[in-house]
Amino acid sequence: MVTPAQPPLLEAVGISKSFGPVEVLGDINLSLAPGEVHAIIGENGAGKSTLMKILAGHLPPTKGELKLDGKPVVLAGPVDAEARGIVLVHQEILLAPDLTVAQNIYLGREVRKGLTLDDKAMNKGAAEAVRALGIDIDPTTVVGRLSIAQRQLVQIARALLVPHRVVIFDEPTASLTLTETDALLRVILDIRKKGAAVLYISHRLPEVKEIADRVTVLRDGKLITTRPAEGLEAVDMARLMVGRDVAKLYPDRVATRAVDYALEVEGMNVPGYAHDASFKLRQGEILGFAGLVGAGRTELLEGVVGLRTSHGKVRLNGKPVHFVTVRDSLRAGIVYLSEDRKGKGLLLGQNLGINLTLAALGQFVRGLRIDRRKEAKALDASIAEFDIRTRNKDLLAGQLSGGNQQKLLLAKMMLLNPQIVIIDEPTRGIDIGTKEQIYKFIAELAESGKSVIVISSEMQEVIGICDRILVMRNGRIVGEVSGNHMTEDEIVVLATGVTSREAASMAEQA
Amino acid sequence: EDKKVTIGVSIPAADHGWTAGVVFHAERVAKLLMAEHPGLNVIVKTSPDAASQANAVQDLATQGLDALVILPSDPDPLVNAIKEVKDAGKFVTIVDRAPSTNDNSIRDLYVAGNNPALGQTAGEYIKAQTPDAQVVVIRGLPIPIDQQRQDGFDKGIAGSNIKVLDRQFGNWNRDDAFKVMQDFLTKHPKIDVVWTQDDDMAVGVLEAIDQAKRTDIQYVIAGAGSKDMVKKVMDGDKLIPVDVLYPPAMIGTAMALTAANFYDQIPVRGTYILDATLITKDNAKDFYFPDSPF
Amino acid sequence: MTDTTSAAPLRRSWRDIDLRAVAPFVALALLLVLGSFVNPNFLGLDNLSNVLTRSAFIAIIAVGATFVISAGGLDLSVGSMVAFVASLTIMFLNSGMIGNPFLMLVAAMLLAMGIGALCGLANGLITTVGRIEPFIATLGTMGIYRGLTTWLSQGGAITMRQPELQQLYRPVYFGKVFGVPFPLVAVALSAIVGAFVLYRTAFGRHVVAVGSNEDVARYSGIPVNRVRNVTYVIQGLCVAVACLLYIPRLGSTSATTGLMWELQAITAVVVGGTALRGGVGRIWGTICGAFILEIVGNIMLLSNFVSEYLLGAIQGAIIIIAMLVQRSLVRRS
Amino acid sequence: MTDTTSAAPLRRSWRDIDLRAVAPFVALALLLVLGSFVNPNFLGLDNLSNVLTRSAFIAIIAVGATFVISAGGLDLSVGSMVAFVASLTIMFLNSGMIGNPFLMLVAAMLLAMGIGALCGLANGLITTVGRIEPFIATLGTMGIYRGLTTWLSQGGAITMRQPELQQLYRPVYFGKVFGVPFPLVAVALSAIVGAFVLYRTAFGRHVVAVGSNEDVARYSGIPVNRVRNVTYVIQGLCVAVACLLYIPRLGSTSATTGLMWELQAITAVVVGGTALRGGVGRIWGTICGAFILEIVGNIMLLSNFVSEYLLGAIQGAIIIIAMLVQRSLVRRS
Ligand SMILES: Nc1ncnc2c1ncn2[C@@H]1O[C@H](COP(=O)(O)OP(=O)(O)OP(=O)(O)O)[C@@H](O)[C@H]1O
Ligand SMILES: Nc1ncnc2c1ncn2[C@@H]1O[C@H](COP(=O)(O)OP(=O)(O)OP(=O)(O)O)[C@@H](O)[C@H]1O
Ligand SMILES: [Mg+2]
Ligand SMILES: [Mg+2]
Repeated sequence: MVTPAQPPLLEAVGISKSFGPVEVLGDINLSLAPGEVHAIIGENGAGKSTLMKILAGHLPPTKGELKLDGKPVVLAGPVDAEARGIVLVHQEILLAPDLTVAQNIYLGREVRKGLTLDDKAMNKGAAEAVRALGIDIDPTTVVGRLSIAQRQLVQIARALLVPHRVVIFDEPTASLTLTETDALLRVILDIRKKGAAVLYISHRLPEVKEIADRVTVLRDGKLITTRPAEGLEAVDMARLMVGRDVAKLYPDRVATRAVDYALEVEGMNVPGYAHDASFKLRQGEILGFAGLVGAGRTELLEGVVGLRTSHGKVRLNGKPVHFVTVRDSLRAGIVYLSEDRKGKGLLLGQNLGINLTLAALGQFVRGLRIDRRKEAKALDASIAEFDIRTRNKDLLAGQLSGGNQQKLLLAKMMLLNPQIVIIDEPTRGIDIGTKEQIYKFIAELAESGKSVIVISSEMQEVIGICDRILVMRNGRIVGEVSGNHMTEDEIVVLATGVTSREAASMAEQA
Repeated sequence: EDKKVTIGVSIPAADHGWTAGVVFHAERVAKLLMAEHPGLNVIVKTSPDAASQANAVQDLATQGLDALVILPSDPDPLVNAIKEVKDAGKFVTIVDRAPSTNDNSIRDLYVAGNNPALGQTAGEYIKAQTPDAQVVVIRGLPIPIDQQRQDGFDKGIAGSNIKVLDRQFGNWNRDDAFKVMQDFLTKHPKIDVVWTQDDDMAVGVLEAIDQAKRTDIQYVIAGAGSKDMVKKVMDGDKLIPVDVLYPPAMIGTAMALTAANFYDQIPVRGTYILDATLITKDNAKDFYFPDSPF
Repeated sequence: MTDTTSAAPLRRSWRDIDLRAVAPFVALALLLVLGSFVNPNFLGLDNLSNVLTRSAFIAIIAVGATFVISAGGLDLSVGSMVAFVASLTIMFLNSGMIGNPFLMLVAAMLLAMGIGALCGLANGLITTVGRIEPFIATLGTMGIYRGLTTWLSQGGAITMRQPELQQLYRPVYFGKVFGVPFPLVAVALSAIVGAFVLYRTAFGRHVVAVGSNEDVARYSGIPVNRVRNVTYVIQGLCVAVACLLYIPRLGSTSATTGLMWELQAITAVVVGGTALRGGVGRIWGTICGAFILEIVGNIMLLSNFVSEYLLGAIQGAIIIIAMLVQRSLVRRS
Repeated sequence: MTDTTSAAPLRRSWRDIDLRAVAPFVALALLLVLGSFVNPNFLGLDNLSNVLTRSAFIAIIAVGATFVISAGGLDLSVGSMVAFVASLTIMFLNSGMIGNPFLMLVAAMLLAMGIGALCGLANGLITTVGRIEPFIATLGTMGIYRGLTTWLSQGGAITMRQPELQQLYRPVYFGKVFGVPFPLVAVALSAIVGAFVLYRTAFGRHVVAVGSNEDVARYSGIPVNRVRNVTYVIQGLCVAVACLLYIPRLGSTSATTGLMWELQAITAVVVGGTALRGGVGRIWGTICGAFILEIVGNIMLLSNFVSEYLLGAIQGAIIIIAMLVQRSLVRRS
C-alpha cells in the first residue's frame, strides 16, 4: 500500500450501500490524491458505478461518509457535487436526445447575454470542447442523430466544461475505437497534470495499465485491494477481479474447413449508410467486421436482416432470400443481437423471464396460453448455461449489471436456435471474466456448425476470436484480412486509410 | 297533518341559457311548494346527458318516490328508465320533450311547450311580414326537438316565396352562432331574415351582423323568451321586433300540477300544451323576469 | 439510447407492483364507506346493483382501452364509435331484413361486432401505417364517427321500432342470470377474457412489449404494427359489446350518444393503475376504476347537500384525490 | 477521422428538420388554394380577417399549450379555464368596485391574468408535487373549473352590464391597429414573446430539456418541477389573454364557453409540428395549426356541397389528411 504524499482530495470512509435488503457495497474506503489517476476495476455488478454515483452525489450512501479536503461533506445532489468540483461521466449516456450538441453541453449552465442566450458563444465553446477530445462534431447537430460513440464523447466534453477537481469516468471508452481512446487518454493525462484527480473505470485492462497511478479492485461490493499500478500486469488485475486465473482470454480454435457458404450478400446498399457491400460467410465460421465508429457496420447488417430498408442480393445456404422484416430473417434462422442492449435488446422495465422468452414465445405456447412453468424452467436453464448472476429471479432486466444484461440477451436470442448469429459489440462494457465466457460461447457456436458474425470496435477482440475480418470504411467494405495478416496495424490501415502511427499523430494535432 | 309526499324532479344540467332557466324555475317552485305543503319533499336533480339522466332517474327511484317530474334531455333514450318508474306505480309527469310513444302507458301527465309551434310561429311571422325574404337558419344541436322545430318552421313558411339560403348548426352556443353567422354573411351577399330558434344564439348573431356593418338584414327571430331578448323587444330594437315564447318556467307548471294531484283533489292527468306565444312590443312586459338568470 | 433507467425508480417498482395493483381497490372500499354515510340507501342491493350495472358500458369499453394504452396507444374515438355502431345496429334492426326476430337479433349483434372491429381497424391503420400520433388520429376519427352518426340520424334520434324485437332484446340489459344483472355478467366475461388474453397469451405479452419499448419489440421479431392494430380492433370489439348492452337499455341513439365516454374510459384505465405511457396493463384495476367513477356520481346524486351546479367540480376533485391517495399509498410502501 | 464519416448523415438531418417545420405552412397554403376554389369570397380580405381573428383565442391558448407540451406535459383544462377566468372577470367588471371605467378595465385585466396564472399553477402543482399524470390531473381540474363556472353563473349566462364599460372594451376585439384586427396583433405579440422565451432564453431551453429527458435535466441541475410549473403558469396566462379578447366579443359567458377548446388547442399544437411526447416546440407552427383548424371550418361553411350533418366528419377527415400530408413530406426528404 502506498500512501500518497499529499493529503487526499476526496475520501470515502466506510461507505456501504444497500438497495432494499441487498447490500451492493460494503464498507469501502478509498482516498484520492490530487494529480493521480486512480483506476477502479471489477467484474460486472461489482458495484463500481454505484460507488461512483455515491462519490458524485447521485446516490446517498446507506452508511459511511465522504470527506472533501479532509472535511466531512454531505453531497446534496449532482449539482452540489459539481459546484464542489466533482464531475461524473456516466456509464449510461445522459443527454437530451432532442437538443443539439452545444445545447446539451451547456444545459443547466447556459451562457447568457442579457436576457437571451448567447448561442454563438455556446456553439463555439462546444466545438472547442469537442475538438479537445480529438473529434469534430458540428455543435448544432441534434444529439439523437449521433452514434453512441459520438454521444459518449459529447458527454465527456460536457463534464469537462466546468472547473473540476475530481473527474470520474465510468467506462468512457466502452464504445470508443482505438484512436478516440488514445485521444481521451491524453486528455486524462492533461487533467492530471493540472493537479486534479481522476477516477477511471474500464474493463480494458491494458488501458488501465497504461494510464493509472493506482488501481483499486472491487469484487462483490467489497474492496479487495488498492495498489500502485506499477508492476501490476493485466493478468494480475484480471486475477484480482475475478478471484481466479484468467489465463487465456481467447479460446483456441481451428478455422472452419467448410466450403459451403451459409450466407452470401451481394451488392448490398443501405441508403445513407452502406454502399455496394458484398461478403460471404462460411458454415461454422466466425467472421469479424472491424472499422471505425460510424463506418456503417451496424447499419449494413441491420439492412441484411431486414431491420432497415436495403437493396441487394442475399443467399441463404445458396438459396436466394429476401428479408422484408426482421421476422423473416428470424424465421430463416438468423438472429441479430443489437449493440444497443438497453434501447433495442431488452425490456428494462420487465422481469428476466419475460425478456428471455420474448423472441421465442411461440415455443412456450401450449394451446392458447403461455406455459409459465416451461418459461420458468427455461429461465433456470439459461441462468445456469449463461452464468447470469442475479440475486433474485424476479429482478427487472434493467436492474442487472451490463454484463449480465448481455448474457441475458444472448440467452434470449439462442432460444431461437439460430443457424447464423450476428453479434454487434458483444463485449461492450463487459468485464474480463464475462468476456472470456462470451468468447468461449461464441467459439462453441462455431464449433457446433453455426456461423457467427462479430461486429466489434475492439481490435484485439476481432483478432482474437475471428477466422477472417472484413474492414469497413465510410459505408464500404474496403478489405479483408485473415490468417497472420490479422494484426492491429493492417486493420487500422484499412479502416482509416492511413497507418496507425499517422492516425495517432493526426488525432494529436486535432 | 300534511300528507308525506316525495316528488323527484329530473332535468338536464344547465348547459345553456334555456336549460339554466329550467333549473332556476325548478328550484324556485320546489321551494314554494315545500313551503306550502310541509309534508312535501321535492328533490331536484340535473344531468348532463341522456345516459346520466337515466342514471339519475334510477337514483331518484332508489330514494323512494311518489312522483317523478322529468324534462328529458333526449326523450327516446329515456323511455325505458321512465317506464320502470311508471311500472312501479308512481305518478309520472313528462315535461316538454315527448318520446315517440307519448301515451298513458308511460306517463300520467304531459306538460309541454310546443316545439313544432315554436318553429311554425316564427315561420308564419316571416311569411306575414316579408313573404319574399331570403332566410338563413341557425339550428341547435342535431337532436329530435331541433328537428321538430325545423319541421314546424317549414310548415310555417309553406306556400310563400321565402327562400331558405342555408342551414347550419350553432349548437345552441353563442360562440358557434357568431362563427356561423360570420360565414353566412361572407357567403350570402343578401340576407333578409335570420331565424335562430334560440335566444342564446341570437346574441352571437347580432354581434356578427353588427361587426360586418351589414344593413340588408331586416330582422332576426330567436325564441325562448330570455330576459335580454324580451327587453330588446320591449325597447323596440329594430333587429329584434319579436321573440317566440318557449318558457323554461313550464317545469314549474308541471311540478305544481303534480303536487296538486296529491294535495288538491283535482284530476290532473292528460296533456297540457303551452302556447308558443309571439312576444311583441305590446305584450313583452308580461314576459319580462329581471331576476331570472335567463 | 439516452437510457436513463436510473436505479431508483426501478428498485422501487418491483415491490410496489403489488400495492399499485391493490390501490384502486382500496380507493373503491373507501368510497363505499363514504357512500354509506351519505345515504342509508347507498349500500342497498338495489342501488349497488343499479350503479354497477350502468357502469358496464364504460367498464367494457375500458377493457379495450387497457389493451390500446398498454401497447402505447390511445383511442379518443370510442364515445363516437358507440354512437356510430349503435345507430347502424338499430337501423339494421329496424330494416326488418330478417323475419325471425331471434335470428334478426343474432345477425344484428354480429353486425355490430363487425362494424366495431372495422372502426377499430381504421383507427389502428391510421396510427400505424399513417404514422400519425394516436391522439390526433383518433381525434380525427372521433369527428368522423360522430359526424356520420349525425348524418345517419339526420339530426334526430334513431329509435328501435319493432316492439317484439324490443321485448326480446330487453333482457340483455334488464335481465338477470342467477340474480346477477346481465350487464355485470358481460363485464365479468369481458374482464376474464381480457385478462386471459393480456396476461396468459403470447399476444398479450407482445402488447406489453410493444408498449414498453417498441424498438426492443421490433428487434425481437414482434410485428409491432400488427400488434397495435389488433389492440385497436379489440377496442372496437369492446365498444361493440358495450353497444349491444346499450341498445336495449335506451332503445335509441342520437348524435349525443356516448359523448365524452372516451374520457371516462381513459380515466377508468388510469385510475385502475395502468400508466398512459404504456407497458403495463391492469384489467381488473380498470374494472375497478370504472366502478369508482360511477359510484362517485351516484354518491353525489344520492347526497342532498351538493349543489347540482357543483357536481362536475366535485367529481373532478374526487378523481384527483383518488389518484393522490393511490400515489401516497404506493410511495409509502 | 470521424469527421469525414459523419458529414453525410449530418447534412441530411438539417434538411429534414426544416421540412418538418415547413410542413404546416405548406398544408395551410394548400387549404387556401382549396378554399379559393370553393367560394370566390374565401380569399376576400373580410373573410380572411374574420377567420384569422376568430382563430385568435385558440392560437393564443395554443402558444401556452406549446410550452406545456414541449415540457412533456398536457393541459386538458384550458377550455374550462377560459370559462372560469372570463366569468370571474365579468363579475368583477359588473361589481362596479372602481368608479373610473378605464381603471376598472385595467384592474379587471390584471385580475384575469392573476386568476389565469393561479389556475395554471394549480394544474402544475397537482402534476408535479402530486405526481399525477397530466392527462388525469387536468381532466380533474377541467371538471373543477367548469363546475365552478356553472355554479357562479347558476347555470345561466354571466353578462357584462355597464354599457359604457362595454363600449370602452369593445375595440379590444373589434378594433384595428393600422388596419390589422386587434386580436391578430395580440396573436402576433403572443407568438413573438412565446418564441423569444422558448428559443432565446435559458428557461425555454430548460423547457425543451425537461420534455426531452427529465432525468438528464435533473442531473444538469435544472429544477424540473419548477420548470414544469412555470409552463403551466404560462398556459394560464395565455388563457387569460385569450379571455381578455373573448369578453368584449359577446360580452358574456356561460357554462358552455370554451367547451372542447382544449382539444382544438392540442390539435393546433400537433398539426403545427410539435410532438406530444415533448422535447420539441414550434411556436410558429402552432399558430399556423390554429389557422388551419379555423380555415377548415370556414371552408366547410362557405361550400355549398357539404351537408350540415357531415361537417364534423369532414373536419375530422381533413385533420387526418393534413397530418398524412405532413408525414409524407417529411418522409420523402
Ligand atoms: N437501483 C438498483 N436496485 C437494485 N439493485 C441495483 C440497483 N442499481 C444497481 N444494482 C445492483 O448493484 C450491483 C452493482 O451495480 P453497479 O452498476 O454498481 O455495477 P458495476 O460494477 O458498475 O458493473 P458494470 O461493470 O456492469 O457497469 C449490481 O448487482 C446491480 O444489479
Ligand atoms: N439516427 C441517425 N440519423 C442520422 N445519422 C445517424 C443516425 N444514427 C447514426 N447515424 C450516423 O450513421 C453513421 C453510422 O452509424 P454507426 O455508428 O452505428 O456505425 P457503426 O459502424 O456500426 O459504428 P459502431 O457500431 O462502432 O458505433 C454515423 O456517422 C452516425 O453518426
Ligand atoms: Mg457500471
Ligand atoms: Mg455499430
